[in-house]
Amino acid sequence: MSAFAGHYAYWITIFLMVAGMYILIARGNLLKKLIGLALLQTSVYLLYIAPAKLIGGSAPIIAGGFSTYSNPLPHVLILTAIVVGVATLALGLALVVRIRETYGSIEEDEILALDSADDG
Amino acid sequence: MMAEHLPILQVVLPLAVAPLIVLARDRGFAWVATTVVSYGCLAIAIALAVQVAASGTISYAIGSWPAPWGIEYRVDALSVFVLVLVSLTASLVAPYAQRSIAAEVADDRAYLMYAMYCLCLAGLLGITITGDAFNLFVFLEISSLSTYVLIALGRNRKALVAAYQYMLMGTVGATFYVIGVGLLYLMTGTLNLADMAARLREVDELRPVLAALAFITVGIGLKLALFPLHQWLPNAYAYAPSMATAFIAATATKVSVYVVLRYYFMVFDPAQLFAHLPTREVFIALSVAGMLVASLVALFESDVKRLFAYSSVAQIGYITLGIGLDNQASLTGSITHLLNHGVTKGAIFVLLGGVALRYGTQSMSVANLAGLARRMPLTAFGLVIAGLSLIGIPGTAGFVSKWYLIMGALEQGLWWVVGVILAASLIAAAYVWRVVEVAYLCPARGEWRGGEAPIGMLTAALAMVILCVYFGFDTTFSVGGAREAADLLLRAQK
Amino acid sequence: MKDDIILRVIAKLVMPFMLLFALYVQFHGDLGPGGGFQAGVIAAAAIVFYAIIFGLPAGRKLAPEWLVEKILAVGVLLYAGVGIAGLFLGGTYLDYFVLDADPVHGQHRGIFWVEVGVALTVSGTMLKLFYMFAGRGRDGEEL
Amino acid sequence: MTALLYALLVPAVAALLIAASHRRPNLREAVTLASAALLFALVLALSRDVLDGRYPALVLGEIMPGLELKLELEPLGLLFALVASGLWLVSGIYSIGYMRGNDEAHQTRFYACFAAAICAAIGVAFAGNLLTLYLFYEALTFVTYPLVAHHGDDKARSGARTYLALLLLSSMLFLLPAITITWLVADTIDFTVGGILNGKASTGTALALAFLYAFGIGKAALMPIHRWLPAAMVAPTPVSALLHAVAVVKAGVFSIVKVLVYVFGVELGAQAFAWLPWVAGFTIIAASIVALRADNLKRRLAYSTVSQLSYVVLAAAILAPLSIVGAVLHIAAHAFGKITLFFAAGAIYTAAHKTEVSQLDGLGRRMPWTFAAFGIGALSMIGLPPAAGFVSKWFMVIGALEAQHWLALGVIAASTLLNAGYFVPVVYRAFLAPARDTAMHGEAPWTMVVALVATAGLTLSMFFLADLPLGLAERVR
Repeated sequence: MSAFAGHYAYWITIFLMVAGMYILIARGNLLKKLIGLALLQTSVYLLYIAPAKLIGGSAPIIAGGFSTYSNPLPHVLILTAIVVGVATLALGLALVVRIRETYGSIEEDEILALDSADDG
Repeated sequence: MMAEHLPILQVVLPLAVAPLIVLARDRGFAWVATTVVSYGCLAIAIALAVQVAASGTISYAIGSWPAPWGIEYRVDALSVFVLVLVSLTASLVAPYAQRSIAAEVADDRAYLMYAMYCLCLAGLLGITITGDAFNLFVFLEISSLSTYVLIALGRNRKALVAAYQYMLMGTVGATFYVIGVGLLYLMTGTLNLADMAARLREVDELRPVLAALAFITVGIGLKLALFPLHQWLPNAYAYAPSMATAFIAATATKVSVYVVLRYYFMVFDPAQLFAHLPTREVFIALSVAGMLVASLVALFESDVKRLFAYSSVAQIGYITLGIGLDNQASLTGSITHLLNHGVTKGAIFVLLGGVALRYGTQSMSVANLAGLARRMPLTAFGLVIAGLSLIGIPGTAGFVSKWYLIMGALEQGLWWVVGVILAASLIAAAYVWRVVEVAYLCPARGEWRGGEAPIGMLTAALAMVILCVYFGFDTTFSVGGAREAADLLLRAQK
Repeated sequence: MKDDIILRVIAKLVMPFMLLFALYVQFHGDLGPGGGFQAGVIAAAAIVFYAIIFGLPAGRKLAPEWLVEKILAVGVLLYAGVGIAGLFLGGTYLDYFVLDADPVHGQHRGIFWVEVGVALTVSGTMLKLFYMFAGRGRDGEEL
Repeated sequence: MTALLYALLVPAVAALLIAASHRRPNLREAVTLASAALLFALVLALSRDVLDGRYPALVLGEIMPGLELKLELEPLGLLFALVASGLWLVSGIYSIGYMRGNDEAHQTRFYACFAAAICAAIGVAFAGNLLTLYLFYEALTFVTYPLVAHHGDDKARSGARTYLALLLLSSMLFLLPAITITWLVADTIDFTVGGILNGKASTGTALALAFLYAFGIGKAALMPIHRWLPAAMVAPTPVSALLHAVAVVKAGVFSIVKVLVYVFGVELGAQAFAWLPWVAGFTIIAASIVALRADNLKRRLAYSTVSQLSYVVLAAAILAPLSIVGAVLHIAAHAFGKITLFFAAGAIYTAAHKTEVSQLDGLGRRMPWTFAAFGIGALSMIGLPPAAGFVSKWFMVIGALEAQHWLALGVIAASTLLNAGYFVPVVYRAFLAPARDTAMHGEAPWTMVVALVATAGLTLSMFFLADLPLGLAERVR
């Protein structure tokens, strides 16, 4: 298999990672930044999960008739990572909501303008 | 019977108290519980230090699953040093929290603040004590998430934006870290750090390992505010509630430095990796740039808390410089500076918290401090002493670490680095003196509610100030412990 | 939406099954896919569903916010408690082997209680998040 | 020898007591005087041991592995300590008159910092190694800062800023690296007879270290690091007296002599510091010329200090046995003379509110005691008998002759003329020029007059009774 097709999971991982980072950096909307952050985290899930799958392997629950199992550890890790991701996202959204309430905007440049107006 | 379980109790104690606080929803109880748990953690940390000194590294298998299959908690000379630093700061800040939180955080949310504080403490201690790469990530996120909340609880609305920005950067950092760990896991098939270190030496394909090194460095670099990844820090420190600032400034970045130390010296194989990448040079360059640039920014900053926040960035430069110089003296200096700067900066922010309380304002400009010496003489004097420690005047804690860093640079023959260290100290003298001059020589003005800081706050602050001086004269613990740790790191490197 | 008769009837019918399914997922976690995490989310979803159909005040009456917070805290404490129980029975933290004379049985017992803790925590967290966001109007006043 | 520690603690405790008794000025001043007397007695008691050849030492603790906080009293330090503690007593008496006479603010801070400065100076004098010396040296900078900035107005702040900036700049950029390098090269930083670098440092290293030390010890005010001294003139006069005669500048030249003799040793020092007489000589002449042109009396005295300090450096750098004696003696001689001059300047300011030399016409007849004392101080500065300055200059000249150091001889000769050039007119104007105004005032408050007469007396007596200082100075090697 070619380097591309054989490692398509990695390519997708890299694409998600870069896309997430790009959104995070390039967008001024606080909500869109969070979406970028979520994409970035998703890429990590894929990075862990994809190599754990053995072709032909079954779910790692011992039962008759199976000899190859997929590695369960990455799934557990990623479950934890997902929980962390959810918590981060929830917190981020909560912050955005509160920012919207106090500043009346979720555009970064407008918020910074309001802040410097405070100082001036 | 409990002596052998100290490593886990170190983390579980604050972790379990956080839900108790939520359950009770009572401010008074929350404060008592937080204080008790902080002192408990300190006691455990000291007990662990004694154990480690007596019998060497302690390994604790969670759930009786032996490493490398289960999660291992590992206490050695380095981690115990950081454990003591974190819990010491916590136990000094906790009693101080009562008045500070009462003044700065709405009553119905105060209990939340304490719960988050406990979680943050648990996370930081967990990062330090765990011997498992992924467990470390989880604790990193526990401490980070609670830190974001702590910052967002600040009164100024800018606190929200600061917390948001820190959250973005912190999460990117943590994600990068976990990507690095993922790559290492792919290459070695283990998550136990000690096991990983052994297996990494047998890995032939270096490229993924180099990528992992890069990801982990940048990721943790974000968390430790390594120049130029420090953008989140000034606002986060400036707008967080005083108690949160004091605690975070003294501990959070230090623990991240610890993670770097652990990975660089005890996981990666320097013979393989540092030969391929100019890691040391990069570290030295970034540290030097951070020391100079951040100090200069601090020199022209008008907000006091931001001024000292930038100073933190510069001081972190000292610490990472020691890593880059990579010899016994410089590492001793680095690790000592973790403690010394923690105590110093903790003292400064604790004192500023008292000032904020009495001046009734969150964002203080330097000019507003005019006449501080008349209004709050003890606070002002404490600021001077802590400031001297920040500069690195002999007889204070800051001097000791600076001495070792200079020795380290001299041993490497890097004369210009010595010059930079000293120049940065001079700039520090200039910005500290801006504050001192205003506090002592300018006539008082602006609003003031009268009196010194409340006695509880003042005691905590002065205890830290006294530590600043104490660690300048008696370095048995600070340098002694740091030296042990440095030896450990250098042994592991061989 | 509480005026829509179809939704109301369906909701009342479906809710018990949702909760039951949550329990199934919870207790089947020993044998197949499932566990406290999923169960907690499903249980929380049932309450959220109820609150969406019958309005937030009704939801708050069913599962008040203070209760949600307590559930959350109790869940964490349960988890930690299992770990500490291991300490007192002579093992290490989260050591399930010592929870029963028979180590395999001990594993079952340990994982069971831990999963209960997880379910409580997760459902509590989910509801807390829901209230946090649902409780805010466009201009920040509480609904 | 815990007496060393007591001597260090007396002024430190005094500073605390003074701060504590800020509501009761009389008690506060009593504390100052009592502790000054006690300290002087303690140091005097210690001198017997030193004269007998026993050098008391005390290790206070180990700061870092191998780096101790160590006190050791040797003849040079004893002389400095004697001067500092003795003049603390006198200047304490003087300050009471000055501070009350001028109705100064922040008097408690003044007395407390004064005591702290003496504590730091005693620490410098007793330092048994470079680290201890550095510790107290820096402490001295910081505790004198509030004294310099005493008035708190813009002028005082900017002067104090220059003071602090230059002293810190020099000590951090040069002195600290010098100490670390010494520690790396010699493996010890203890002051040892014969030097510790001898045989360990290469010529290049020694030369580099010599530069670092000479300019790192900014308190010695070698050009171009002398700017802090005139800048510090914004301080009240007793402070100027303290800075320029007793604690600060003396700590500077003391450190230089100490480093020369006990770190480099005579042989290595002679090589490494061969360039120093040139710099010192230039400083002497240049500062004297500036002093000649200065109309402000305190500024004139400040530049005179710069030049006089370089005498000590010059004599020490020649490193001939007798010139070292001269250098050591000059530390004491200049202290007595210069403090008299500053006291007189302060008395003039308090009584007549005059600050410029050109305003002094005829003042001598109204303030005879003050100007008589000023005259004696000036004699000492010029180096004429029967004043202390003559004794030290005598040894310097003999030492320079012995070493055949013609540069030094030339500089001393030229500067003596210049000194006369800027001091004689002051005395001349005061006594012989006709008075310009008719303001009616007499002498300054009596405590001030007593103090300045006492220091003038000391200046004279050091000429007639030079045994003790000479005995100590001859033991320095």
